[in-house]
Amino acid sequence: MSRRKDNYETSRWLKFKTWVDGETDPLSSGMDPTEVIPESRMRERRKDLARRKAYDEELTRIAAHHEGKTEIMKARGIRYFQKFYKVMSVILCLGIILVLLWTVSALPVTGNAGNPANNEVAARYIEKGLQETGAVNIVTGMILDYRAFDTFGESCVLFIASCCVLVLLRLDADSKNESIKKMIAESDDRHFEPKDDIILQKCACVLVPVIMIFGIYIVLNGHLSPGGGFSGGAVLGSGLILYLTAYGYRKMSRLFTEKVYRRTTLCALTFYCLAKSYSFFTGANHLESGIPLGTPGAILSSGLILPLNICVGLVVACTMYVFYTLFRKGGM
Amino acid sequence: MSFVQNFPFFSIIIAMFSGIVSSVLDGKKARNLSLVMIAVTTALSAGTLAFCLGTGESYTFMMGHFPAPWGNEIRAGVLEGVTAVFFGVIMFLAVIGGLEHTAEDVEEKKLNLFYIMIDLMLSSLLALVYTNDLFTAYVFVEINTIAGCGLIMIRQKGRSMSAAIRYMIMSQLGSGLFLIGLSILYDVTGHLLMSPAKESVEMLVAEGSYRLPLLVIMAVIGVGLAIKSGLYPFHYWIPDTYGYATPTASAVLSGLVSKGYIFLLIKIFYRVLGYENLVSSQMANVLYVFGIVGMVMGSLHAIHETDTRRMTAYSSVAQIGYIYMGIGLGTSYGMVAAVFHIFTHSATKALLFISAVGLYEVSGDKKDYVSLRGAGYRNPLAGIGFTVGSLSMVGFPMLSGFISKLLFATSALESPHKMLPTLIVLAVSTTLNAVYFLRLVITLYSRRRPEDAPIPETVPRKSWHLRLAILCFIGVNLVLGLASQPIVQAITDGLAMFG
Amino acid sequence: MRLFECILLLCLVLCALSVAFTKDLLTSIIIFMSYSLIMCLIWMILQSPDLAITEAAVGAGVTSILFFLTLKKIRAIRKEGQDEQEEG
Amino acid sequence: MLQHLSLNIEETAAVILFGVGFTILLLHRNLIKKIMGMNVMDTATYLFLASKGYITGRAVPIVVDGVQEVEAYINPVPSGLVLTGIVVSVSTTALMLSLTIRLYERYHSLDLDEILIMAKEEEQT
Repeated sequence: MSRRKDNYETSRWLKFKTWVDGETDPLSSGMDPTEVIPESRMRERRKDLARRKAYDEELTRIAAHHEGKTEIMKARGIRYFQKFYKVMSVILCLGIILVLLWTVSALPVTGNAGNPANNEVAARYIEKGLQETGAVNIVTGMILDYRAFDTFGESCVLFIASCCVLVLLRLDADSKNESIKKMIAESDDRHFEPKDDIILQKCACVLVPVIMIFGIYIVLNGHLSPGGGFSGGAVLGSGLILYLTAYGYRKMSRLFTEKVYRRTTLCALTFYCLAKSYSFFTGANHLESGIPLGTPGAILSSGLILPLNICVGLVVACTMYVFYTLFRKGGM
Repeated sequence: MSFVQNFPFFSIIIAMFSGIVSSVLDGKKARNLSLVMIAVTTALSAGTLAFCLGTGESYTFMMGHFPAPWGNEIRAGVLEGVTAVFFGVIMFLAVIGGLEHTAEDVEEKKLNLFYIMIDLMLSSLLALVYTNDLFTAYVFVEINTIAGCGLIMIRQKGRSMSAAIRYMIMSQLGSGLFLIGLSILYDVTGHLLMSPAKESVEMLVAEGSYRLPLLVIMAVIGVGLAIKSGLYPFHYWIPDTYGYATPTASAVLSGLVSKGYIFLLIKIFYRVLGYENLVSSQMANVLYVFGIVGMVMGSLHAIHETDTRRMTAYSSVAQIGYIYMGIGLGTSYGMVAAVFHIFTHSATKALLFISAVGLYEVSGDKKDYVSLRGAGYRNPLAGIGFTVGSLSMVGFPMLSGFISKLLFATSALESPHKMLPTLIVLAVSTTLNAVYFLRLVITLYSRRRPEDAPIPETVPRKSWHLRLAILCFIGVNLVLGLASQPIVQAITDGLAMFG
Repeated sequence: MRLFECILLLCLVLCALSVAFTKDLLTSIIIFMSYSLIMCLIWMILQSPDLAITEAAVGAGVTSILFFLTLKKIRAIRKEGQDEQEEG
Repeated sequence: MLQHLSLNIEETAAVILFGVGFTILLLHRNLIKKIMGMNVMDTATYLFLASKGYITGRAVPIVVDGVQEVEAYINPVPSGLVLTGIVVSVSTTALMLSLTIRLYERYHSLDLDEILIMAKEEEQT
């Protein structure tokens, strides 16, 4: 017995367990000297706990002071409630899973060609998609032509989400309000990371052009090969983010400012909106749209799909980059 | 195809487009654009309504070059037209009524973002009303949710931000359930458009196959949208959300957003799953029970509240309970009553939130009963507005609430099993409503006592916007109360077109 | 191929559960990232390369970056709070 | 039932993931975990949807060599829907994360219950 106990101190299981519990960090060998020294980490944790405890006591004290016993009961109630939470969560999880599993057992088998989902709708997309939309990639043809209204709604979702993030995180750089100035100073977290890191810069030097070209390729070939505006835009956005982390805001601001962002998004979304409105309008009123579809397989083909992909790509790339800068320092 | 038939499509696109353009405008221009846009879309919806009333039937509109099972579609009929006009009017008045407060609560440079959210909110509401495609509905539900979250947290106060994240969490739970219901539905029917999906559902029901999945679909979609609209056991986010947002946002959220989801739910029940299947599978009874519990519990919570805005929010929970009770009655009369109550509630609740603003202004921005004592004398018009709203909620004759209660009662008589509980609960709930609303109204018109804390002297704002909005809201309430016959007729016709 | 898919799906469930149970946020973000990558492989097996590309770029890329940034922000705020406490 | 589930392993996994994600989103106290749970739930739904389009032995829906028989390709509809869904979920994730940052700045806590209590107290003082 005692031997086993001795071993347990150094066993892999304990290490694994402490790692899972978040008490130690397996990567603690000096990647980030300020962050992961276990001592400081533990201190931080203890302080956090102490703060929380103090807060709890404070809460009870205030409660006792103001309202007497009922508030203490309430605080105690919250604690009971949290225990109740754990039990509830397991029950709820199992309940949902069981009900849905029961449902799944009554659903048609995956991969069967005779399933109700594989009906005339999919058949028409496959059989006539190439002639009707001009896109070799049937999925792209479907989302940008047959079901374009959904996709337009989707880019609006992205647009409005970026507006909401702007509301929350944007800090006005030329504001005269002192508190906002302080917030700007606080939110600049660049001094937590190495400046002008030579390894990062050299890597970025090689990688950024490749990433950008890959992104542009995905966007432009959206109708010919897997991909399209959204995935390509995300790749482009991550290229921009890499450039920014390597070279800093000053270099980036030569290329990309808030004005550029606003104008790009506005132009792309406006074009998207107008183009799709035109095609909806002509479609519903049974008019000829007069947009040539070109030879399938060529890069300049499939009517509006290519310009729309470019628009979506631009919007997505800008939005992703803007998310990053807003999260980092609340502005561009 | 006549040109008028394009109007629903135009109204959605115009709303979206003005949202997109607003991103480069400054606050004032964005505001004006938004107001113009709401007026134009309301006019377009009115045109659609007139057209549908003229021809007496509904029509579908292809979004693109491909017909029904392949491309997207929207659909317009009498009920859609009425709802769209109504939503437009309420939105316009809510924006007008809260103009000053919006300008105060929102940072100046972010004002245009607020109006972007209003624009996109309206476009998504219109799309939810007109849509004939389930996946389009999902996408626009998401736009609606995100815009709603934006409207709540634009005030940037701690309480409103914690309310926003709570709202977001609950809404995401709802969307997740809705989407998985949609996936199962797609799996068993193979269609996403409502009309072909309904055909397949009918076929499946006739064959008796996939009975369990259909039941789960109903449950999951129903629960998902019920969470989003705040039915009783899922109502925890409502008081914070409505209580701490800026007035326009409170009015829009309580009056329109939750109603948009309920409208979508009714549409899905009628146009996809089949209302008679809902009734035969007992799901209607479940909704009925939840509705009844919500009616009583919401009112009880409201009586406990001392903060009047939270009280109004809790009364929303009770009113949502009314609507679900109407859906759960299982008769077409019950459904007419539920749809009419949607209109009643959104007009009345928006009136209450907007006129309450006028009362808080003259009470030093305090929201408890003591501070509001005598506020009805200090700001007479807001006092009258609030009184009218309260009386309407209680069910005073001539006002809209009376008509909807009457409709609920008469429709309860049609269904023998549910007659007694419905009538009892209606009576109990009306009494409870009267307790808390009339208490507040009496407080508003009682003399201040000498021991009350003095009110900080505030210069009463000469805002004609607020007055105009309150007057118009009172007008809408009276119209709903006095000229209810054509509206009820239109709802009945519209529901018949759904089938 | 079927076996491989089964293993991947099992890994997916394990990842989701460990996201729920790990205490350290950084660890759980990394696990979440691997969840996205596994999802990407599954979509490749399900013959949807469009989804695979999007998931790799968005789920494993952008979403994870946003999570990391949030964590970083939170640590920066926490550190500032500590400095103030030590000074005071 | 079990045999049927073993034929439907994708759906089975998706449903389990959905349950796990739903529970994390509803009942975990840490906000960042909640957001991850939301993502897990969303991707689970997408997995469910995408597996509906899969047909054994058929290829990616990209027209190769002019072959346009239905028997050659899988169902393209679910892929398109999922593509739309992924965008929605990344947007909501970004929004919720930014809300989390703002709330942490104000209350120095990631625990939603604590945040709500503190917000209530802040309002009262």
